[in-house]
Amino acid sequence: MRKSKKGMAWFFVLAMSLALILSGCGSSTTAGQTAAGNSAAGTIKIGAPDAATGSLANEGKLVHDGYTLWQNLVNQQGGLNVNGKKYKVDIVFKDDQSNPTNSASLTEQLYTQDGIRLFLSPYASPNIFSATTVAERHKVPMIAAGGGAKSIFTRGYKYVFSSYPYSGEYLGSVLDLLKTKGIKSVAFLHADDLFSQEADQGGEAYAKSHGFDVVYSAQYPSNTTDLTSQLTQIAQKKPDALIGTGHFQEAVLLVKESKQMNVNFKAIAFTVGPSMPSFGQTLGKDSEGILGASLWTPDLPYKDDIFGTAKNYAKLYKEAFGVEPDYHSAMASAAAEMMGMAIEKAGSADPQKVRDALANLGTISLFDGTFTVEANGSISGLKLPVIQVQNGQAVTVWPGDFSKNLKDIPLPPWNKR
Amino acid sequence: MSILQIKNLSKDFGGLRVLENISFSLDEGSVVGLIGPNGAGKSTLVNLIGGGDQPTRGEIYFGSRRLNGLPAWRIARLGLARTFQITRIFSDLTLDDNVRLAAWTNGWRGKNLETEVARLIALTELSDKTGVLGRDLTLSDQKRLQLARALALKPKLLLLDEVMAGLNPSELDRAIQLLAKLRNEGITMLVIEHLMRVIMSISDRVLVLHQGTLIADGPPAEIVASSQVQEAYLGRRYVKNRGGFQPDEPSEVKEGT
Amino acid sequence: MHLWLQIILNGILQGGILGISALAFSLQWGVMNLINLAHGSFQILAAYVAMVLLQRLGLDPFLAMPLVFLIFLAGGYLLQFGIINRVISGNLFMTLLLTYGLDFVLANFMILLFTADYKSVNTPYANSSWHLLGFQFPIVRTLALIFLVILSLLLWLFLEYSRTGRAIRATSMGTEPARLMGLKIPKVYALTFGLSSGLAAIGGIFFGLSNAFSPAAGGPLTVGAFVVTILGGVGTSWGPLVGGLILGVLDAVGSVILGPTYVNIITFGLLLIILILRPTGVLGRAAT
Amino acid sequence: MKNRHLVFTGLVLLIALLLPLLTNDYIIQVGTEIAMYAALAAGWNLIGGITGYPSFGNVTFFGLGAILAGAFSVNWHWQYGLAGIVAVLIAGAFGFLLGLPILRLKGHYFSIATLALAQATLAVVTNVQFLGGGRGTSLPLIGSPLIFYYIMFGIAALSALVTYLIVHSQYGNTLLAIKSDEQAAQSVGINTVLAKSTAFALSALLGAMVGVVYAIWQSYIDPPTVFEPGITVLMLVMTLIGGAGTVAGPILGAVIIGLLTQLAMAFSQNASSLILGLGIIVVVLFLPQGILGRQRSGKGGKRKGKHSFSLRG
Repeated sequence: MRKSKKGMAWFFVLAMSLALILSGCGSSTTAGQTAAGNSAAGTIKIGAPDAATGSLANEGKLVHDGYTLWQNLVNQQGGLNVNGKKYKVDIVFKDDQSNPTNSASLTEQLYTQDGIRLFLSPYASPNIFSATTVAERHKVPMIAAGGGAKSIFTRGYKYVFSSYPYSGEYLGSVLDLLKTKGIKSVAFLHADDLFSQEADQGGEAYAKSHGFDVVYSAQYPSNTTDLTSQLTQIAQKKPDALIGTGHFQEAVLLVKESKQMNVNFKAIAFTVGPSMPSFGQTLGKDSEGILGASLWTPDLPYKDDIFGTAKNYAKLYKEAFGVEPDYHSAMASAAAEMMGMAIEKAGSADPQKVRDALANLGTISLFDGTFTVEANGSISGLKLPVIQVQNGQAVTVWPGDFSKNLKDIPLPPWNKR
Repeated sequence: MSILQIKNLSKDFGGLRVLENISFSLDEGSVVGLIGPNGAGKSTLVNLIGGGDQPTRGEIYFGSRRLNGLPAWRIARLGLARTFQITRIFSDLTLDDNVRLAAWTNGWRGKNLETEVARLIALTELSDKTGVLGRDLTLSDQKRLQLARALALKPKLLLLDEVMAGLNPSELDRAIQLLAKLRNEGITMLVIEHLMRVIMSISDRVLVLHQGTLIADGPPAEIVASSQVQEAYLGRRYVKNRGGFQPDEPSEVKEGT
Repeated sequence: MHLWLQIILNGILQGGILGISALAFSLQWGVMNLINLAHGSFQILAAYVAMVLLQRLGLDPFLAMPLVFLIFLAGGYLLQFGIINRVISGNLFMTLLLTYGLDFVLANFMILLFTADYKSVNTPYANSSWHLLGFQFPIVRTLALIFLVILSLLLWLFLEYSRTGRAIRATSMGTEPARLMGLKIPKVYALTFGLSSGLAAIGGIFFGLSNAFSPAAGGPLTVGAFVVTILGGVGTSWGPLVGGLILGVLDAVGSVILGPTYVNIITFGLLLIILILRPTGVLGRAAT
Repeated sequence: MKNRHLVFTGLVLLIALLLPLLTNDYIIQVGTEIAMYAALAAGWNLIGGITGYPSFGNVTFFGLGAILAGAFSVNWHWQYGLAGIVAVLIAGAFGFLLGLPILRLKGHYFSIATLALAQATLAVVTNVQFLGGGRGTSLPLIGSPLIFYYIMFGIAALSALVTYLIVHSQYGNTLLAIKSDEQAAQSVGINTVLAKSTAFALSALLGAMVGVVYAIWQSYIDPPTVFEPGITVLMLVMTLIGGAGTVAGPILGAVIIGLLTQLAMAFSQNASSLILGLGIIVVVLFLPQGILGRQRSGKGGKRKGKHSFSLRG
């Protein structure tokens, strides 16, 4: 019994190792052939280690769909034009199970086993950190779509690019909007992860330098299930507005508990939450009037060759996936589009040439706006919109003329809704 | 010269008083029997002496050393070894490793270690069981293994908690001989035993525990004759069954577990 | 003063949510010496079931509660009878591992079934509260506390006075005595797991009413149940209530005095201290 | 028997050392991860498998190693090697000192205390900016994948060697005795507190060593990731599948789970986690003693007066 069990185990291990090594070696030869152009069969492969399961599965899916939409459109339109020849694109996804260590090993797997030399990032800053490390070691470009932590770009890496602005810039537009509505005092609450801390600090600094009175600021642990006592405390300070920087479920929690505790604000804004369709579904009418910092909305007046207008992007997305896109998907599509532009500009899928092309994109206009690719790979100049939940839908209320869409600021008290 | 002194020892479990104001002392080199009906507190007493539990009140001296508050392993290293009524052997170790570990812990090394282990295993008649895992030993082997393991501590005082239960008559005779031999080596022993034949044949003195108090203390013959003891303990059972208690009598539930 | 009273009240009401979530966990641990690492995912699954019943049939979660309870009772019974019983008498690691595997399967199964999107059980009263004596009593939290008290009482009566309850209690003292009493241990275990799955489902519905949830949200719930169970004492009917109240109030007060970022230090530091000083919990049986 | 083991060990060593020559960077990456988990599982095996204390918080030491090494090297500009050594020593001392009170707990209570330890440590790290706070710490990108493979492999080999030496010493028997019956161990003069705490400290040293290397290998330390309870669970799963208490068990377990994870991720996009979960359940039901573990013998398994729970707390 014991002998046979042991024997079976060793056989099992041997078989698995062989499978792995064979698949690894087998494709490493193709990798050798394709390394120069990465395009042997008229297809350019792009790798994306992205969460399909685990705690980031939700955002991972949005990013996945954003990448996929770009791929499908490019292929429908005949492919990328590389030196006059058309190449189809093929994005190879691998599920990193939301685990940063897996993000790295899958990037390695895609590089070595699948011979892939161009990458789009997983969602969330920790996963981007570890995946870009592998890309940097192999000197292949990776465009990050799902994390704007400044520290990703201050490491001196040469092969990391992004479609996201710095997290610290997220709240600027929201505060500009609040200023026009006569909001003077603000309470800040934020989660303890990298993104939330940076976004909050950027927001608080912006608020102070623009004449707001920051009456309360506190950090809570991610995934908290109760913030009633913080709201009770905040109510004592009677701030005009509440700005929450955290995760979706914490934004929902803050709205629920504000109402339960009957803590009223003239305005409530979050970095993550209101832009997602499930925010309105989850909170029903209690979500009405809540503001969300966003990176993109379908109403923005930008357009490009692949997706057309922002509105058209939303239409295409809805046709493909059955739901309205939110900014996670759009920014992912933009990242993929940057990759495509760089390949066409470089006239090659060679990773070094694509990297150089990315670094020299300069100021470009896509369906998500006009921005400049900086020397460290980050982007600047993107005008961030603000959305407001109206009838369960995210409506663009900033910048500029969109402010005429703004309703109910100051918000009616909870008991008058 | 007394080797063990118990002074006014009491033990409560929750609200239940299990031992009440026990005092006695053991002379060096003597063999003392400890008897009493099930639940009288015998195992609790042994457990307190061995450091497995702390008394609620009272003091324990081993030679001049006060044992209160000392951890069990320290007491063992002082030369006070014990066995357990419900056997406790190292089930993941072989029989000889059980003994070897005890001997090694107490300072035996190298060749001396192996010689001593072999001697103890032979002494407890377990030579044919070396290499058998502890968990695969029969109950009577486990009882003997506990004894061998305790002897590996080079003890001055041995607390034996029902080491003979479950032995057949010829095994019993050899066990009694073994205890006699240990006694000749100068080891003091406190022996808990249900088998009156054993107690009578090896003890210099017998202590009787009843409902947590010490009700008699004297030479075996005197104890058997004591009416108080007969009433409390022997009257019901010993008289009825002069051959001793049935070996298959269910072992008492250990207090405090 | 009013501020502090409201904060303590917040803590007490949060204690209700914490306690009701730990009720099942404590029962499983106390009776079967089983740590159910899939506990949180059971609750999330119940929240999804309540959500589906609400959206498809318009069934209010509180009306659906008996139904969900029965579904989970049956499911739990079968799960224990078919799978967990096979390993429960073996090594302690194995049950841990099994429930960990179950958790993995459940969480990923829910992703396939409901997507990874955040959902909530959204009723008109979910975000409302009663205003009494100048204090805010959020309806869901207040009901959670009331339910917790009632369920604890019912559980206590059941374990103390019913035949089945006494069988469960006898089994919790150890399998050997129970076997001697002629009890069929696998059945008692299956019943206990069924009952506690039902209780977990009730806790899950309350969680779904008070928070947004996704398939991955089970982990923190399991950890929370750990803490509450230890604080209150393993395997006592009133332990979850006491543990929940202690943790709720301490976190509420601590998060205001020190800041909410220190809540986890308070929670887990307290857990460690309690474990070291009094491992049987506040209501637990005295140390052996 | 001994010779066969020697030949086998030599063969494994040879394959592992030559692996990089035969294969590519991806296999090296997987090999590094497997070596990392083998070392972690071997560390867990010391306290969980051999001593019988089901730790659910060994990730504490992995995390501490990574966090402290990162903090020293970034904030105090220490050489990473020095920072790593100090971090490992601190983690070891932390394990020893915390072991003293925590190892008094048995069974589930010990599991939960160690889980709480990991969570409490994470909570402290999140609130101390020197340790990276909630933002984590970035480290410079140094070394090559090959170097990290050999370092991780070296640590795995070291932990196997440590396990081997312990298992074949009286100290190992001491730990096994504690696992069997702690009161009996005390009764033969074993200082159980010291023996257990030492085992916990050794476990901590190995875990921290892996953490130190992991941090510089990944070049970014994200506190929630390095204190993730799932890492402890993986150590436990690997050890149990391979065979708890054995020298080769944790390594075999790490290889199997490592390969299985990679294959699942390579061949299935959505169901890889589901497959892993089902795999665990199947192993528990059909391989409860692990592959290399000793079979539970029929005799003596049930003794009167004893619970059938082997580790009831």
